Amino acid sequence: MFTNLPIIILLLPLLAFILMIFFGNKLPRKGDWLATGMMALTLVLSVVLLITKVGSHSAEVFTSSFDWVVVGSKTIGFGIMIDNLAAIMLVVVTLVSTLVHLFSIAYMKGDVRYSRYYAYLGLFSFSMLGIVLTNNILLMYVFWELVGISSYLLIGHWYEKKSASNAANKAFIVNRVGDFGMFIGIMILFISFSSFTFEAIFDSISAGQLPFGSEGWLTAAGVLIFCGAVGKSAQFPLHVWLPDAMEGPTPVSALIHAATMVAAGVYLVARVFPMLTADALMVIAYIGAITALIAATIAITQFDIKKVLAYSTISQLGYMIMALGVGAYTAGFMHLVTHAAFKAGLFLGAGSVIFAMHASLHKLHDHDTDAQDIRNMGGLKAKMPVTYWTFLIFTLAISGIPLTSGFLSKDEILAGTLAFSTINGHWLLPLVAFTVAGLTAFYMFRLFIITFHGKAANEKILAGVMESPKVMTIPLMVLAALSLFFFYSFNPFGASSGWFYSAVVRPASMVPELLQPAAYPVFYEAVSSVHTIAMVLSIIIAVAGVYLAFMVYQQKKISAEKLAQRAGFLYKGATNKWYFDEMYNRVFVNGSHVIMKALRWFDETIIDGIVNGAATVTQLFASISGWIDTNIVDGLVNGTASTANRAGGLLSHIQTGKVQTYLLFVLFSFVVLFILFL
Amino acid sequence: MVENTLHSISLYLPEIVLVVTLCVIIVADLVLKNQKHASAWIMLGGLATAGIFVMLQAGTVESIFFGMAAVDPFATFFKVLLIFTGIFVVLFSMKNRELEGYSSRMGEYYMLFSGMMLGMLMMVGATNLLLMFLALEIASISSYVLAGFTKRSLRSSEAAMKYIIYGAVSSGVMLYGISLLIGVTAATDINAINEAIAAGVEQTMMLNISVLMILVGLGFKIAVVPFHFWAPDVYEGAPITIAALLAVASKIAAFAMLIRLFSVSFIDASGLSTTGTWSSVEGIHWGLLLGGMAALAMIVGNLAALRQDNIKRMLAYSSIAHAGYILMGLVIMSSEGLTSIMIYLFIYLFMNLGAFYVAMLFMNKAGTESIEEYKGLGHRAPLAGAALTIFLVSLTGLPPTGGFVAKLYIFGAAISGGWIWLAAIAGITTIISLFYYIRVVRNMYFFKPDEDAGRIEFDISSKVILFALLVPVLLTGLYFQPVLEFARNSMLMFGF
Amino acid sequence: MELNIFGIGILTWIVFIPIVGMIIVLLLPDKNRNAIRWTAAVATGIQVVLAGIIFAVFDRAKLGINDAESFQFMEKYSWITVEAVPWVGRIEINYFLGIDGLSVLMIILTSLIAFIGVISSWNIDKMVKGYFALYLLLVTGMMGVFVALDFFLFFIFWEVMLLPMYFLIGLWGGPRREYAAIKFFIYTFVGGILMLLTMLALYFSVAYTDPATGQSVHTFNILHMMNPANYVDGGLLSGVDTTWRYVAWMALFINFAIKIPLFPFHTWLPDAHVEAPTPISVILAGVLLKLGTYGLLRINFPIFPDATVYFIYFMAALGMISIIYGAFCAMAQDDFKKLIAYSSISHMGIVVLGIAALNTQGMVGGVLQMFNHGIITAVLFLSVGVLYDRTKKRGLYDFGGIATQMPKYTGLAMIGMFAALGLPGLNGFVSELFSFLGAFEAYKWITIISVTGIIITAGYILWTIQRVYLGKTPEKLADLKDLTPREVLMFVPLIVLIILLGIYPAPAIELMNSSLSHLVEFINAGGM
Amino acid sequence: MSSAIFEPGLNHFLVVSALLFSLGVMAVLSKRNVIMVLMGVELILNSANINLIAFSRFTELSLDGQMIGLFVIIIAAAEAAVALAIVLNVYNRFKTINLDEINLLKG
Amino acid sequence: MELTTILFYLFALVTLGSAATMVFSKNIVHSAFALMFTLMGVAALYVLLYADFLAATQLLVYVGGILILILFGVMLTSQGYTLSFKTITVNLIPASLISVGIAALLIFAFLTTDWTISEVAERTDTVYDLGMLLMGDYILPFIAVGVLLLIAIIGAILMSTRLSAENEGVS
Repeated sequence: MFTNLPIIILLLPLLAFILMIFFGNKLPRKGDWLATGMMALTLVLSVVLLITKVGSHSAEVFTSSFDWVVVGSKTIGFGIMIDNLAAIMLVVVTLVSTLVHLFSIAYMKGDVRYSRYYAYLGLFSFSMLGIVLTNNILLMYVFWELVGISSYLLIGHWYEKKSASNAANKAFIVNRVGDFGMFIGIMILFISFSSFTFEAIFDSISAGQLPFGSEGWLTAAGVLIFCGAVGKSAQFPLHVWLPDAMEGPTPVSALIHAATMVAAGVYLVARVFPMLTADALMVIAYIGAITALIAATIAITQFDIKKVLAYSTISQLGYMIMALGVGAYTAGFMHLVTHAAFKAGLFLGAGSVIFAMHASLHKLHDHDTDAQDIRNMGGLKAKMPVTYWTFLIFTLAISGIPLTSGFLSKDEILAGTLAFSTINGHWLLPLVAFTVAGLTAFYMFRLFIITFHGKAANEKILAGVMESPKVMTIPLMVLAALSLFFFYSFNPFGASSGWFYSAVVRPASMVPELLQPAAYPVFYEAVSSVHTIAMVLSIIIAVAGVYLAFMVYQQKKISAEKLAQRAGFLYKGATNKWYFDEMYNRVFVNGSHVIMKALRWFDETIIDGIVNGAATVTQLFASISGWIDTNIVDGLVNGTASTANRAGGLLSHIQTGKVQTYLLFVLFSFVVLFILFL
Repeated sequence: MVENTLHSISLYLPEIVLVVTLCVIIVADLVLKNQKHASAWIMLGGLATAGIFVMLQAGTVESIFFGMAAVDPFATFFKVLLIFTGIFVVLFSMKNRELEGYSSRMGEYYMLFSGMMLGMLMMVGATNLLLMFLALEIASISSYVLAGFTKRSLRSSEAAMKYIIYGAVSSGVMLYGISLLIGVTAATDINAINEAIAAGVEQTMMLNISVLMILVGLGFKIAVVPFHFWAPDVYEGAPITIAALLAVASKIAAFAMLIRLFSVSFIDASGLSTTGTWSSVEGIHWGLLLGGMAALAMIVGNLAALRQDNIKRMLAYSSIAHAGYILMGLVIMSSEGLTSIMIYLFIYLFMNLGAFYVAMLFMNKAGTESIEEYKGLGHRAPLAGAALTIFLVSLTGLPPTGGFVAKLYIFGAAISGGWIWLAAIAGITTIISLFYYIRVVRNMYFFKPDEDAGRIEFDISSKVILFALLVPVLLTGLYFQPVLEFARNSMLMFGF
Repeated sequence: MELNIFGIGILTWIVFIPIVGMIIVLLLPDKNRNAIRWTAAVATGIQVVLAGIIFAVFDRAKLGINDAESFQFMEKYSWITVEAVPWVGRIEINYFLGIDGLSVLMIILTSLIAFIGVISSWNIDKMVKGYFALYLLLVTGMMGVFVALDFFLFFIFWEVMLLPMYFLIGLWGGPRREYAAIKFFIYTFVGGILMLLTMLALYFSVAYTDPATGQSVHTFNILHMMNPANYVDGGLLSGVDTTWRYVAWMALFINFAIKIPLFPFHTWLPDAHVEAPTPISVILAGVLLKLGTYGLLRINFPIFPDATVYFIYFMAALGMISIIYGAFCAMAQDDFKKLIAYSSISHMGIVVLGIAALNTQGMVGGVLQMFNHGIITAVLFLSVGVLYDRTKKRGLYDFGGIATQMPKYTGLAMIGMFAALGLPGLNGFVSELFSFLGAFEAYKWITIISVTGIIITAGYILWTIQRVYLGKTPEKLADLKDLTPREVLMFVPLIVLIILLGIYPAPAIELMNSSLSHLVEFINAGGM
Repeated sequence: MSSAIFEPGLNHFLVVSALLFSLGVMAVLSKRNVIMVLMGVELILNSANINLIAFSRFTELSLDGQMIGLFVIIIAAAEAAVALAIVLNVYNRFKTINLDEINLLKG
Repeated sequence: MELTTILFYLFALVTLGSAATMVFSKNIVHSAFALMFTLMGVAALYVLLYADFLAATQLLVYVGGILILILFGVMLTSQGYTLSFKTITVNLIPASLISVGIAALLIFAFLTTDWTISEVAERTDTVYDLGMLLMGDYILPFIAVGVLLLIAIIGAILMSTRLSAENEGVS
């Protein structure tokens, strides 16, 4: 059950990928039914697996592996591992994937590379499931990169656009930077513990082994592995790729850049959680906080519907990371799950809007208006009821309004950070967390209101807008349902009593006692003691944010422009995404350009020059000896005669053609040798 | 005394055959006026007969004519090489267009040729300073005239004149050196000289001076720096067949003489060690002297060759450089070194003659000696082009050609003898040599021939000669054991 | 283990089959081009089959390296023997072939790449006969180096490659072919001279005692050179950690570094690659470069373990510089071929770093990287070749939007690109992983700096993909045709290997694991 | 005593020979005319002969020295004959026998 | 002073003096005649060294043969437009440096060398002894030198005669 089923789940999307890449174009309807069907089958199997696993109410971990390769005396095995975490994640991935497959049937209709698109979706699903299922950090790295490449391929799906291929490159390269750290972390672990499996690594650590015998290296290993998560989950300072990744088709954004792949970083941190030291966790928590704050501020200022969602994704991922950092493990992971549902919903909803806008613009033969700019929308509520209502649910969920799933998870996170700060005084974390909660509610409703309410920016466009077809709205409805509280906990105000909390428990830390966070022993008590305060605070702040958005954008009581002016450089900074792109361009892109140009010059001029220089130097010697010949030797020979006209020539200069000169040399050498011999 | 003389004559048959050949050619020249190649065939017959007699002497170790000359495997080895060279050069001469304008004089050509062969054969066997000098002069005087054989050509005349002046002065100096050596040791036989020196000669300065002066003469013959100046001019001016003869046969004979003279006269017979190295007579530093000359020859020869456009001139400088490599084997003062010299010369014979031969074919057909004008010849004459490439590659010393084996042994001997710096110079100059050898190859292949320039065809006999040169070059590159053993056995005459 | 076919050992067959082919090619009339091509294809095809047989029956457990008994398919015939003379001892050169875990992969690689090279040479029209004759000679040289266990033989095969390569670049190459050819020639020749001198020094320092006769025998046998007991007293290279041994190591190292090519001996490579015709670039990058690292492993390491340990840090540092430097230079190129050439420098740097780790992971990674890089660059050069055949252009900015025009081709080429970038699931990743793992154990910081190379690599590869394959198709490229079946045929085996070895490298690794483990032990024990 | 120094001994002859040799060298090196150069060569050969015969008189060499001297004279004659023939030929071609004007071959 | 001593100095003076005249004379004919006196002086020195046969040979071969040859050479090559017997000196400085150097070095070497002198008694019948040697120990060089002369004659003829008319035009 736990050996074969996961493997089938893993391999089905791969099979879909292979079939689609080779035969996609030859199948009827270009094979979309095949891909979607196989994905749906995977979903069913995953659900079966989840129910069996969680239903068994045991924390048991199933692993099975085989020997991949033997190097020297070390055996490297690959295998799968099923625990509750993985089982839940499986369903999340397959569910969103299936819905996205379904959604795409309409959204991508008529695309030139339709079957290729489905193939890549299959490849992505396979890789993502690989990340979820693996028992082994190396294999995780493998799939990690594979999701990277499928993300690359999908972002660059419309590669004719320069911006799309740029975004694809950026995504991959920025991720590589993170992976670089992760790779080094993996190397540290393998060199120290001779194994890649989580189990073996944790066992070694708990047995008191430290990498290179140093606690610092253990922290370093943790932080380096976390670098992978920083890249993939778009955490500060590597968050810059995600907004650009919106160049991909919107369903892709929903699947990869909102629900699953970007959450893989969180999953990774959750996976390696037992080996993280207190210092590493602190780093993680602060990185998460910074990310959450930065992204939220930027989100306020954006007008591209997908960009707003992208920054909100970054911000929410920051939340999750922060939660893990402070030790609110379950809350962080739960937020991952809930966020997957409502953020995928938001993106698909946005996709639905964009699809409609496109259709309308297409009818108007308008190719200049940006279909994704919310300033071109407005008043869509009437035209697209299903999209509107589902979108509202998603917005409420992300804003953390009670009765939604988002409230449940976010509330726990806030409680966790607050509890954390009460124990060791890192008050910055809850401060950021609550600020971001308010900001989230504000900018999400800003988006929602501008898009759906109010006056249409252009009546003509609005007139052409129609509700999306069923294949698109059904996924929205499913996701909307999943964004409500009861799927996670029957108590709408506390998740801790739900099945989720019992299924996912924070694993025990394996690091030496001294390195464990001081907060752990008393953490849960602290959480329960601050829980109510946190909940109240969070509701107040969320509602305040929503209210403010209403004031500004619905009622127009407060002028958005004035607010922006008041904020001054803060606004300017946020609009320009805090200049991260510019800075990276200056430093890294230009820097590497300078280096590469310099090295190229160096290579072609110096290194090659030295080689060619061997000839030059020979020539130099030649001319020097030629000069000596002409001016000294010949001068000697000819007494007084000027020899300036005898230019050029090497040793051939001695070869004057005059036999007496030759004899002179011979006898001269003879005399010299003679003297030497005396 | 008479018996001794008669016995000696029976061991001197190869040389006598050559004298007879000379005489027969004189007669034939008078009788057979209209036979184009009559003299050549007689010469070939003579050389072949001489060769047979040389072979028959294999293994004999005897001193003949009252110690004047020796018949031993060492001499046999070199005589074989010389006769090979002679035969090839006769064949070249029959093919050479250059000589065709002088058909009425071909009799004289072959007379002098056999005279030169005789001189060289005598050089190889001579063990007496007088006979050495005499043999050297016989070879030299014939070659002076041969270098100027194409006398209508200004260049050829000039070459002959330069050659004889240079040669006369050099042999004069050498003679002076010989006179001093004889004076110091009161002996003319090289073994007696060695005995005298071994018995203790106090006048080491005099000995050194005489060695130096003798080296001037032999250095001239070998064309080694700083006594090489004549070589490029003479090779360029002389008919190509004679240039080939000078570059190969002359050098072989002179090396044989040099080796015999030095390694018999100036080594400390009591200092022979079991490791096969010897030491020179106390006070005479000829090892270092020759080492310096070898290094200079390698450097100067290879560097100067870089600038040459005339292929004969280029080959002249290359032969100077090769003289340097060969000399390295002597410097080491071990039987290893001598063996390697012999192997080198054996292979050098084929590859250098080959290069000269193809140059001659190209001159016959394309009428040029200029490397610049070799452009596209590789396409026009694929076989000859490929052959020249192989010869040049072999001269560079790349496997799987004989040249590689030759270099391998010389370098190996140098390293085993501890002359690392010399080996290093040899290595570096080998790299330099690549530039000018490969330039020829490049010109032949990397340029398209002119549209109207047709394919160059050669007759069967030309091809046969070409293959006769090519096969040993390639064969020795892969399987050189027979040569090695031949050379090694030929060393036995020195008793070590 | 022995395997004879018609009484002749399989290694002799695999080495000399191309020579047979060459002779047939030379005998065929000029006009009959297809017969010439087919002869070459058959000759190299037989090699592939033989390599397959070797792969199948190769005993994975035998050690090789310094132990004559455990070499496989050994053939040893006396070639040149000069009987004992009192002061030198016997002289011996053997025709001595054999393979162990170190060479077996290289043989497979060589035969495969040679075969694919022939297929991609199909459209060479100029002087077909000469081309294939030289090509087959080159193949023999390469194959010979990988199987020779006698230094003399090794050297001969090594140098035999020079001239064909010179002509193949110089006659069939691009506009600056002459410069490139001579540069290649001279570089390699310099190395060859260094190797020759070292070889001779070794020869005179090594003499083993023939158990049968009790004679002392000077030999070129590489295995005997590895045994410290065989060094004669007072030989130039006798002893441990002597200056001369360091000098000898250095001389050999420079020779091999030129072939690899390692910074700063690399500048021949970009020129040679750019000017060489596609199949020759494939051979050059696919096999020839491996000769350098193979030489290090076969000769430098086991013969001079002391000097190896002494210089190893230096070597690792050079590997690191090559990785970073090559990657940056690759990024700076506008010429597709030059870019790949520099990427080769970078990737071969990984090999050097891996083997410099002197532990099993590193070695395995390094050797596997040799194999993988051979396959990957072959694909890359074939990709350039396909475009060059159609457009006669190589500039990166001359292309764009190829993906739309030639989807099949783009798919295959991109797999090669991704493999070069070290994408997991493709073979490049596996070998890089082990190389770095090994290196990290030995040198933390050097490895960390080297790993940044993978970021730069990703940068230039993706940038290249973007410039060449993505974007809108310009007008001038609108009528490009996708791959012909022949072209697909030359890609497919390589792509299949890229993916197979990426997923399951064990068949390749198990071939060499025991040999390389033994080599590591051997070196770390100081060659005892 | 003083007369012993002036008594012509081996050294006296050798000194004469050395001077003759250097005069020959001087002629060879400094004369433009080929025939003068050849005369210089004759001086060198004669100086060597003086050596040989002096050694034959004053050392154990006995008659061998004279013998070699005899051969040298013959060789010198042969060489001179050939040399002059070559010079005549050169004169016919170049219409000059000044050595520094005959240098087609160089470089 | 003994007669031989006086004679030695006289002959040495004649030899060296006329040699110097030969070298430094501006007129080639003068040089040739100076050479004659040198050669005769050398012959006289031979007599002092008890080498009467050689002295005779020297006179016959050198003075009677080589010198005449040289004079012919002078005459044949000094005609035509370069009707001048003047000889011009080149390389004067280096040449004199080298010759002086050689002379100095040689003399220094000779004088510092400790020769082992074993003076022989005055010989009367060197001709007979030489003859015996020629037919005995020196038989091979004797024959060889004959061949040498043959070759020289062939060479000299080849070099000095014109090619036949029909071939002359070929070049």
